[in-house]
Amino acid sequence: MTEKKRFLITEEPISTEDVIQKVIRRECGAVTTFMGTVREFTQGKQTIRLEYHAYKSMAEKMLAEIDKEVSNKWPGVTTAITHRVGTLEITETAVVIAVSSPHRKAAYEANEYIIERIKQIVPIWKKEYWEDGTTWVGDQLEKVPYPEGAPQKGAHHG
Amino acid sequence: MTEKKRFLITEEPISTEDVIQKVIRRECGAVTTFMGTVREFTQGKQTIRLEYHAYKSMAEKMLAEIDKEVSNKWPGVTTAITHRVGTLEITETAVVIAVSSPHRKAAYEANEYIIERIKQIVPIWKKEYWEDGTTWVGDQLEKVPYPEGAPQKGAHHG
Amino acid sequence: MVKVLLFARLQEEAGTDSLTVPQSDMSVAELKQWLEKEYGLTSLSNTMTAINENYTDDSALLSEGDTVALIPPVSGG
Amino acid sequence: MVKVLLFARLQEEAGTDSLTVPQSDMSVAELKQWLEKEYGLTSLSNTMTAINENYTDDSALLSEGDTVALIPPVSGG
Repeated sequence: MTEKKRFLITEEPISTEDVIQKVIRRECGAVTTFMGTVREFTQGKQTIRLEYHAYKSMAEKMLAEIDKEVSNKWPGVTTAITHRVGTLEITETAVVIAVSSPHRKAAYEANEYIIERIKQIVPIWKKEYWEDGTTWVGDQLEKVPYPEGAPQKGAHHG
Repeated sequence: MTEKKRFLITEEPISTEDVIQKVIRRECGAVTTFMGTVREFTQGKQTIRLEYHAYKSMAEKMLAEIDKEVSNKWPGVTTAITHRVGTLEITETAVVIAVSSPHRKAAYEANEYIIERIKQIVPIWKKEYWEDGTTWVGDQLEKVPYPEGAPQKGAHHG
Repeated sequence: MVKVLLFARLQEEAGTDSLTVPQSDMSVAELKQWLEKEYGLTSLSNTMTAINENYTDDSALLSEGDTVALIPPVSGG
Repeated sequence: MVKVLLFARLQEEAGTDSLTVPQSDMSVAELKQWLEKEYGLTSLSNTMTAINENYTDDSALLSEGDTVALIPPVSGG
């Protein structure tokens, strides 16, 4: 059952192939995938490992919301997104986004749109473990509390 | 041995996972892949199957040339490209392009650049089998004989 | 009564992932002020809020039985 | 002597994937004219050419032992 969910938060390692299979269709000529992997160095600073936390039920719901946005912008595109939570080591995959489309332009554009939106509105948090401590990524920055496009009270999401 | 070649023309079905593994590195945070799959309908016309032919040795060489172009334009990016030849059925994968990069923007841009360049300069030909005949794709069109950027005599490729 | 869910830094500050607030007759802004005072949570003005898994804003009024999630800047992907 | 490789439509037109041309003292353009005459190949002016796997143009001169590939519009991907 779980394997068939197109929008999934999971504690298990992600199989890119499984995510791809969810979007393969006879009418598609192009499939793009994005994998976010754990990078060892960020601006010269060494990451030991990462920890991802999620508000699981809402995160899956927001991934489905992003899919709706994508379907409006790029009709005919199908998406599947799996995001992992828990502890991840260097080179492990945190997120896989697969997009299929009859033509390639939409497959690239929609895929990039999805990762941007995930970073804006999906309730998932990354904790970096450095040699000398930890950081909740994002939280240390001054950010606009409501990024553009975050659903507002009374909008169609309410 | 063959599995490790980053630029490969093969008659075997392509494992996307294998191509991805060739570009995974500790310094990367982003991996994009593109899969070109056999689409059943093109402008309302039904494809029964496809046949890809290649000038294998030169095609692999041109894929490596594209990699050099990519490394110049997006330093720090690693690529792997496998293109299948022979008979392909609907939904089968003709090409897989994997690009890894420390950051995602370059991974998307370089990946899209590669598929565009493959369609310009790599000696591979697609024959469409329709219900009522066959077409060598591309050849029926009036095309500029030398697409922009095809290496010229005396250039560094000569 | 409303249920409050805490994540990431806020979870660590509070030492728990959820709280129960006995009353519901207030706005999100008032709830945030109350949590800052009672639990020493910080930077709540910079925190997104969802009521029953829908993003909302500080002027929203709570209802009995709501689940309110305080959502620090997200960093998935 | 030069070896000529044919692909896709040209391979079907010629009924073979390669030809041997006894002389090499000519340009790519002259080779193309000769092939059109001798083998009935068509649209060669619209065909890219590679000598020893490097793209070249119609003015290039052939050398003894070269492998010349006639490359119709490609359609990989």
